[in-house]
Amino acid sequence: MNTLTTFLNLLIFPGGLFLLIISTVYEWVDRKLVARYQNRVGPRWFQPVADIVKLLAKEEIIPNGVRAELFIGLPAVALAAILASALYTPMFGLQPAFSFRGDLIVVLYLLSAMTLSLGLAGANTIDRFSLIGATRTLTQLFSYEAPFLLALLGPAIVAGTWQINEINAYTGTHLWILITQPVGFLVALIGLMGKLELPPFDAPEAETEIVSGALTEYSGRGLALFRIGKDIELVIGLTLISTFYLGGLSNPLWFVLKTGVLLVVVAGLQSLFARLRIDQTVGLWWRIGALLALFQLLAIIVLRLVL
Amino acid sequence: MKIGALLGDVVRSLFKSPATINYPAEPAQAPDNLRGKLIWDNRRCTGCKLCMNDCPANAITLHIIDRKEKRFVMEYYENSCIFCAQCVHSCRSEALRMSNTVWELAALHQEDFKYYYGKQEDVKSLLANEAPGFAGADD
Amino acid sequence: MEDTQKTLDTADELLKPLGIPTNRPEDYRLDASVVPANLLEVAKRIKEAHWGYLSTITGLDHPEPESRESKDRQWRHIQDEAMLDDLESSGAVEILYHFCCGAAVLSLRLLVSYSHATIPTISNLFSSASLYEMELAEMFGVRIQGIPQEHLLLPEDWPKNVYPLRKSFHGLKESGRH
Amino acid sequence: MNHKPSADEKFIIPIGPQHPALKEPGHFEFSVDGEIVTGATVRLGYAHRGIEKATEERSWQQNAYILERICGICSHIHATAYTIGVERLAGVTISPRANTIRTLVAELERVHSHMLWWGVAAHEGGFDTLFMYTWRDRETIMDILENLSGNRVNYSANLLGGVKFDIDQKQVDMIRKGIDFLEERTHYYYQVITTDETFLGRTENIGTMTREQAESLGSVGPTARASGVERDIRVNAPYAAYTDFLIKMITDTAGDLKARFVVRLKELFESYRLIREMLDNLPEGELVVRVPRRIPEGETISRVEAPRGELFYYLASKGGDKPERIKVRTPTLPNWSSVLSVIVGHKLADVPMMLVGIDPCFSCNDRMITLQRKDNSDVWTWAKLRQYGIDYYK
Repeated sequence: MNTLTTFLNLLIFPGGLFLLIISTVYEWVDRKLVARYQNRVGPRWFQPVADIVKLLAKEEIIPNGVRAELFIGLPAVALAAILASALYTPMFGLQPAFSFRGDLIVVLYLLSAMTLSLGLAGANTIDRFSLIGATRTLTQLFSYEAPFLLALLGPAIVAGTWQINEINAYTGTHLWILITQPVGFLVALIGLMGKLELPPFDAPEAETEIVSGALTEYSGRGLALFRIGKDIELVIGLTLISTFYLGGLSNPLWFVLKTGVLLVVVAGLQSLFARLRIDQTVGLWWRIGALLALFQLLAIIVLRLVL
Repeated sequence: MKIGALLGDVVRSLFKSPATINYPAEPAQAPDNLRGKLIWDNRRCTGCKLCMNDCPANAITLHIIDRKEKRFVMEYYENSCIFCAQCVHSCRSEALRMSNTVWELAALHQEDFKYYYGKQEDVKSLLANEAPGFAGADD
Repeated sequence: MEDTQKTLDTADELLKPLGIPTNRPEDYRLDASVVPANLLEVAKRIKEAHWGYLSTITGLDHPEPESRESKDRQWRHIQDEAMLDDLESSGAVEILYHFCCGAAVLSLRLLVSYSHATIPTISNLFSSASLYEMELAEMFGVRIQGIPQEHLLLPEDWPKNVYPLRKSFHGLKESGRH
Repeated sequence: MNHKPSADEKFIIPIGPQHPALKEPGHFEFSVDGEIVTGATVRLGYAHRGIEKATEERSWQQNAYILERICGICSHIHATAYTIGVERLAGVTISPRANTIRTLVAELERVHSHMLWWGVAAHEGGFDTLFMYTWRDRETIMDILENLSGNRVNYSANLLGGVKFDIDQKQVDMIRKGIDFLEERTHYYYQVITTDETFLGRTENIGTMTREQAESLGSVGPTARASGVERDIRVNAPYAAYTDFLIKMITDTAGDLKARFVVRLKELFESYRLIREMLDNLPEGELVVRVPRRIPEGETISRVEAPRGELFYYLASKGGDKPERIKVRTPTLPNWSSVLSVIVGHKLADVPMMLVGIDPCFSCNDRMITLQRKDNSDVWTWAKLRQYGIDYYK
């Protein structure tokens, strides 16, 4: 792989620029859908871009009682982790830029690195709201990590490989895993919403309780980086679930269609429920989510032995 | 105990047009008896100053240039007016009413909210001798 | 309307044994003139009889001193000499305890002069009273024994013994604040 | 001030005056022993504008407008209490038509206030869609009020001696159409609030107040009626047109947060019925009767039922054109004392939702209640209060 194509991959196609564009488009679609569900007009198309540009232009204030290097470094780490994980997913329906055996585990690790750095960013300050936000983010991270991983392992076992683009090829040719493993799909979808802290699981940034949780102290560049990271995480989450459960992504049209439908469902779920208290989310997820995922795995293994 | 009691409404509103309008691009229609900006009719005014005394926000000052020829000037501060129409009801000669079209209160500086109602020459003469301590001069 | 009269009559019976002078300024109201000494006594009787609830406590400022002979309703019922001398020298604060039961309103009227404005608290009988008493203390300068003495509505740095709801108060500038 | 209390020492959790839950300035101090709240004080006064002092320097006509601005959502009921008192002092009886219009606007305002409240309560519980829908439907009632009076919020319908506007047939039909739509929506919301799992998780048997507690603490309005206390001034001491148009008092026995929601929603059905009844037989009569500029000497007490409970006005006049004294006691005040003493003994985690439960209106009552006070304190934020409670639940 000569340096030019890697350079191109890193910076232009599945890497930086393309991701920025597609994440703002998806954020806009998400906010517009939630608005329409709530019978509101919703933001104009360039609103997410405007937000990010405004934030980047703003001065970044470093509050005292905070370790400056961590305060500045963490948003960059978060964004880097997310951008790296994007390289291994079949972004826009095309082959992933890089692929090696076991890259599914690396992608999942990178995704949780993002939430981890968000939690650390909150814990780094002495402001009460972000301390509370940080503890809630980390509690939610631990409770959503395992079932989400199990839900993604289901199709991986069926496909017999840990490499995303091989799974992509497998799901492309076979029956949609959604039909064979519906429970897994449900657990994955709700796990994604828990990971992205979308309502009803938005206790870590409950606006009426703790202002904006771990991000309360952030402004300007740091906040912009975290916001972009969150949007890209949404896009990657949607691509992962559609590659695994909705019969793979072979061309851009399929990509847009499948992730679009998924986004409509996610936005609908967002506007349907009241915010669960953190103890309710964790209680719900460990009791129901984890068990369902385990049963799903058990069923697959048993079926494979029988068939 | 239902999960997501709002499901029907949420899905339906996806296809309904939004209830919000993007004002000011689309104008917001006001009802016909909206209490907007005060309008004074100097032909009917008798200079009794009832409106001035009853106004809870002291938004009206009535200057009497000449009582016999009924030449008055009303100084009206739209930014301190609270649009309660007490003056309209206190006025015995129906010289005041509130417009239902002018209600958008936005201006670049305070002076834009200060209106002088009355004939041109009265207003000019009032402003001409608007020397300090003028307020008491006309009574 | 007649059951309001009945409620007012029951209130009257309640107060008769204590020899409290009462009158009815309006058909739904009963005024009873009390003095600091028998205030707690009256309040306890009202509470035991479950006669309605304490709605609020109003303070009235009477700044002008009044000579004994004047027939004004203010001090007709007061006998003790020391109080009468006070009333001739300084103004007074009248405190009304309003109790409501259905449509009837019983108001206990209590007069204290500026110099001897200390009254007992009734908040251990009616717990919501402490709020109204705190406001009364702050706004009219009446010392109330038994409730914490600190600012309730006015900011912490409000100048000492400046009482805003007294007629003499016309704004902070004259009363010595910057 | 930030001294760390030792384990057995109780400590105070001060919250506010700006706290993200309620958008109005109130400062709470909960003294807590381990997990249970042992004492609660609320220090208000941040919205204290010295209104009672201001009324002593304004004429009787002007006072109606300053008293109307005590509270944003119940402005009409303040003006009604005031004008009824002044008319009684002046010995003026207003025409039945003006009386009915005044009561009609009071009921429309009750619908407006209750809808605003449960939208905000839903928002507090994180149920933003319900908040959006409720406030969208609330536009109907605000359009009705704007159409009638010419102003969306401070409708200033009252004048000394009557009302400012008349209601013609076109407006009657407009109100009727709006009320039908609102009634159908209230049925729908009643369904949602009493069945939605996530919402019940935040309201069922939280902040329960028994009937004795409610009575002895002097709580008023829907908060008291949710605990079974029969206190509704429209029924006990009917004023304005409530003597001819009778209202049924809605009570509940559960006394918890859900009961407070249910009582307020059922009250709305009662208000819709009353509004229709008033529209059906709107009596004749002129709008305003002349009231002298100088009100004869005397004093009176005017009690009305505001959306949040009993509103108490004491008016005294010395015969001038300015009042001698106007005392206002707003309904949220005793509700504060009743809820804060009920909070004592409750878990910390339920406190935020309970505070929203009484539909507090800070600007309505710039006062404070002191029940218990400890000297040492450790500074926590509102969020830490919530988190402290939530850890307890885990």
